[in-house]
Amino acid sequence: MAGLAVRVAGLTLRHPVMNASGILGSHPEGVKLLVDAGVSAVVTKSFTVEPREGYPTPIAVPLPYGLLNAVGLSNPGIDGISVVVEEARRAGLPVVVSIAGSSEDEFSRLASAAEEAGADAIEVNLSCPHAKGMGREIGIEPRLVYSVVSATASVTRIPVIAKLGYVDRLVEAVGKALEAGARAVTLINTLPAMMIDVYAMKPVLGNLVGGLSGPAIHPVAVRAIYEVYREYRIDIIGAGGVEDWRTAAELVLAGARAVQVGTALVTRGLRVIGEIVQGLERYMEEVGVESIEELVGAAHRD
Amino acid sequence: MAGLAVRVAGLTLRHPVMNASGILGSHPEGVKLLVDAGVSAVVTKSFTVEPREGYPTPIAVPLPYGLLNAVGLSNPGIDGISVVVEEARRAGLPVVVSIAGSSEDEFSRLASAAEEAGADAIEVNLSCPHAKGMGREIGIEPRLVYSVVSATASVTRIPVIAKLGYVDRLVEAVGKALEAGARAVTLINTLPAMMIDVYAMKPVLGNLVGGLSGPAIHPVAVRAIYEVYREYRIDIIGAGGVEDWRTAAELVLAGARAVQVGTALVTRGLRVIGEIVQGLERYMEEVGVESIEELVGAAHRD
Amino acid sequence: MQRYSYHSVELVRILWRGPRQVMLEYRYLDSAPSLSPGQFILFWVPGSEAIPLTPLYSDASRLVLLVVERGPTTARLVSSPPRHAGVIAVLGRRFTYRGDEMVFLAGGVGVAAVAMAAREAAQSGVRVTVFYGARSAGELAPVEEFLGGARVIYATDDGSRGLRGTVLDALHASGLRVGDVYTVVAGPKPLLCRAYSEAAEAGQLERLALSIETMVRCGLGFCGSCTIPCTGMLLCRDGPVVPAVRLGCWVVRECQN
Amino acid sequence: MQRYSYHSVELVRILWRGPRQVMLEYRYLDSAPSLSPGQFILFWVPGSEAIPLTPLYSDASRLVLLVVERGPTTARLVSSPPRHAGVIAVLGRRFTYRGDEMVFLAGGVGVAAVAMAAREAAQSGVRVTVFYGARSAGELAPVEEFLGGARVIYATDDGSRGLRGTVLDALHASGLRVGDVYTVVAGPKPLLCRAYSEAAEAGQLERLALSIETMVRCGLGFCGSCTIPCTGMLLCRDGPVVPAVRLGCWVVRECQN
Repeated sequence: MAGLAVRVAGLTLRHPVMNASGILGSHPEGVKLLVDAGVSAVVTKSFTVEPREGYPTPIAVPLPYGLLNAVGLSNPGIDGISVVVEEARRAGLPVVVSIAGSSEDEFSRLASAAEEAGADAIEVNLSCPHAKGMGREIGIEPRLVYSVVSATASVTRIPVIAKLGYVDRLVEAVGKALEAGARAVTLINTLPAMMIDVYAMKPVLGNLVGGLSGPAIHPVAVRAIYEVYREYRIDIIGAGGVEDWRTAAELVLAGARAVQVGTALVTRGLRVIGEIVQGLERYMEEVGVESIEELVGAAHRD
Repeated sequence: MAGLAVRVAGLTLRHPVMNASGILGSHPEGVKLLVDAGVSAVVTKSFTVEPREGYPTPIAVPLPYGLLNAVGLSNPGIDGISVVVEEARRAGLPVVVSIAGSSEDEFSRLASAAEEAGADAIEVNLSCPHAKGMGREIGIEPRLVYSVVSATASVTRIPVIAKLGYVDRLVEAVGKALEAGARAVTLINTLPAMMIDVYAMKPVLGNLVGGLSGPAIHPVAVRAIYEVYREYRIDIIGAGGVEDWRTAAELVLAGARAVQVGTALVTRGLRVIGEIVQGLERYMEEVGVESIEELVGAAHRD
Repeated sequence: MQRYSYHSVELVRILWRGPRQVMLEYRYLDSAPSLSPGQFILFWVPGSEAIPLTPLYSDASRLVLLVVERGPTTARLVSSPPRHAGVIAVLGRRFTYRGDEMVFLAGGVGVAAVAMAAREAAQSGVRVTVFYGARSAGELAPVEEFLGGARVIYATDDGSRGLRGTVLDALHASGLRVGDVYTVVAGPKPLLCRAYSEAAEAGQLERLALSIETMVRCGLGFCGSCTIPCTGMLLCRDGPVVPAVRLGCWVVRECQN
Repeated sequence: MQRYSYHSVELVRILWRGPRQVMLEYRYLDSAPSLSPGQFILFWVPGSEAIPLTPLYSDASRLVLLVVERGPTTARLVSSPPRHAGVIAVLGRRFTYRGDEMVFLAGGVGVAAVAMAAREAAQSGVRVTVFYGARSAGELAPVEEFLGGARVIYATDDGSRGLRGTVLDALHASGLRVGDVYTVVAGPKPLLCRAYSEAAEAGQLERLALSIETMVRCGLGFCGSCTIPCTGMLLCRDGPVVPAVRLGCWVVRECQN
């Protein structure tokens, strides 16, 4: 599987497929399932400083083309980071700790705790609202992206990955993240969405509104990665509706060096990781490349 | 069908289902097909001042959950408005003329031409780029939304409808549109997207990137309408993945007084209008309301 | 194809009311999920939350639920079942047993957790006995029609119906110990613990399965809230009916022996 | 279920080359569309555009195309067919004829527009004759294997193969006039116009269909670019094979009589 080995965001991965934050990465048991599923790195649930129960149920609604969720950043808080990191390190896998703060200070604290716990990289969740921001997510404001990433990168030596949704000024936000010290970006997070049951005549999610993930958002993810890679030849981790080798390859061709699988782990099961890896191997043979790195951003060539 | 009659944006419609801009509304032949399909109003293709050929093919790619398109605003130009409007008026249907300019002046000219031609309302396409703007669409910048809608509304007495995509500052943009004289808003336009063929290793669209429509974007449309209606009790026309009575009703419950059908006219055929209308009638009987207006925004009630 | 789906449902009738319990019949308004025995749903009460429930019965037209009041959402369901609700399905792992004989020990609302399994086993030719217990006769829900012809033996704490005692007492009174034949137990934790203990002492853990309860939030296997303590299992993926041989650690933690 | 779909294809081989023509065989890399006679595809040449083509043949494994150089994209296809390409399908309206006998008049690349229809009719028991004409023998593509056993009569302008003359001359030489039996005509506009004229004079328009050509951009029926002048029809919805009885206005506009 040497051909699938890839370096991204300072991590050395035996293949490019990891889980997306929010899928099974909040407790050791879940991490073990991810390890057994064959991910090349473990991405944790987003940790906040204080423990969070999360939003009232329903927190996830299956749709024909994806998943609608409003989990509410349920997590055990900053003290829960180490036991999750340990489980991943025990399995010999790189671990990316996702952090979500409502202020720069919180991001700094979480970053330090993640580094102390032994994280190999930090993924900054910019899709949560900022206490002093004016938008639904930090990523909307490039200057907030700068200050949050800076607060994270300035207190730690491990690589910082900025995770963004498809915001209006995405390329600008990525530029700010890079200026502030980000080593890479993850694109994209969920799209703002909701569902109303027409008989009950009410929103189904406990939080009323939430995020859409899965196949429905894949074409948006492709474009986000393509547009950012066109502007910056940086390390991109692609996420958004990856469910098989083809959707994974599409993100790589757009410019991603690695991909995250979220919804498909839920709807298709844990075996999807192995299926994607095997499919990518066959694909690489068919198209005649020895290393997947030769394919990164290939769609940009004439 | 009295129960389905609705007033929106100054239009009196016998039922709430019309076509979305871009579907069949650029030539008299297409308008006739829309009329025969039973739409309650005809929405034209977006007219620009100069005729536009549009982007190179492929201009539309069918996906499992929707349509990816980059037509490039192909249209016969300002002189093509009247023959399209006449065809709709001949059929006795209200006609909404969609206009797309790259400057305020162009919007004003198009608005006047539309009014002169006998349009009943104008839909301002804010998802095209502005000559002096800095974003991929006018809608990204609330102040540009204001100036463009103002340029449109100030030269015409017929209702002006502002059509927006799901931009970061959507509620703010709607507020600006209203301040500038918009009578209603249409939510939402397509989502930015693209597709790369993994064998050809190239973007499929001639324009490389395009807009995603259809079922994939429906949950995003529901949220857009819900969030705007929560803030402003205004006339909203809902668009985004409407393909049957349930998806139409969902937008109404979120706050829309009427809906537009785009992709489904392509993927399911012209009969979809009648199916939605009949389905809504049955639904209203089942839930025991006499007028669809009783359901507008019902999801906001406790 | 799709593992998970959402379904709108409408109340057809209230089948039965007991003290702090209700049996409800809903119908699916569009498509219906295809539940196998052992599997469960998240039932969304608009205006309240979504709670995990194993249906007494579910097919293309009917959804029958037995609900006991345990918190605000179940209290709402019991006092004032909503006309319209939502179902997220299909959650959990299918449970199948195809030996000659099996027994179910169902304490209280635990009978809902095992009814479809009992029915399917009985209809497949397994000799099935369901021991169903509650505090008194008034709290025994009329579940027989959903058990597929299985034999039902009642037990009540106060003796007002069937044997005076627990379902475990009733099992013993019938001449059996836990693990003599394949046994599935659902109900309050002390019952699960005692059953485990009995099977363990007889060296018959492989003939026992317990219906576990945890908090359930997403129901789809990604949020981790339903982790069955100490086992590495997620209830919404691997349960709720879990073979006893996998529950040693859980028992040590959860049962005061 | 889905009316339209996108398919990746890979070049298998070049079957034949003629002057400014090529016959190509592609295979579908994932799923294949299900084309009926009369229907067409948009064929995307990466780096160039997507052009409308009626396949000579299309099934789950093979896609056979006859391409004539008419613009930059077809020139690219003819000179250097891409190893990988894309197909948008299924466009247009199915054409079926089930009488006893029918003829096809195919001028030049028009033979591609009618091959699948001829094949399907012949295999369904209709007595089919295909009159296939070109300027000279070298420009006649080897299409017989795709015509399902239909009788083929050739015509060349220079007489280098078959009758010296047009396919219309060949029809007459065989003793028939347009409209004596059901006739489908595909090829240059003058051929369509003459055929229409002949059928009209004989009062046999209902026994004639013409394969129309327009610009095609979206192919899916919403952009309006493929409007067949004067008829109210969209080629990608209603064509390309259109009954002559609907083409009266079109003929008046497009044919100089």
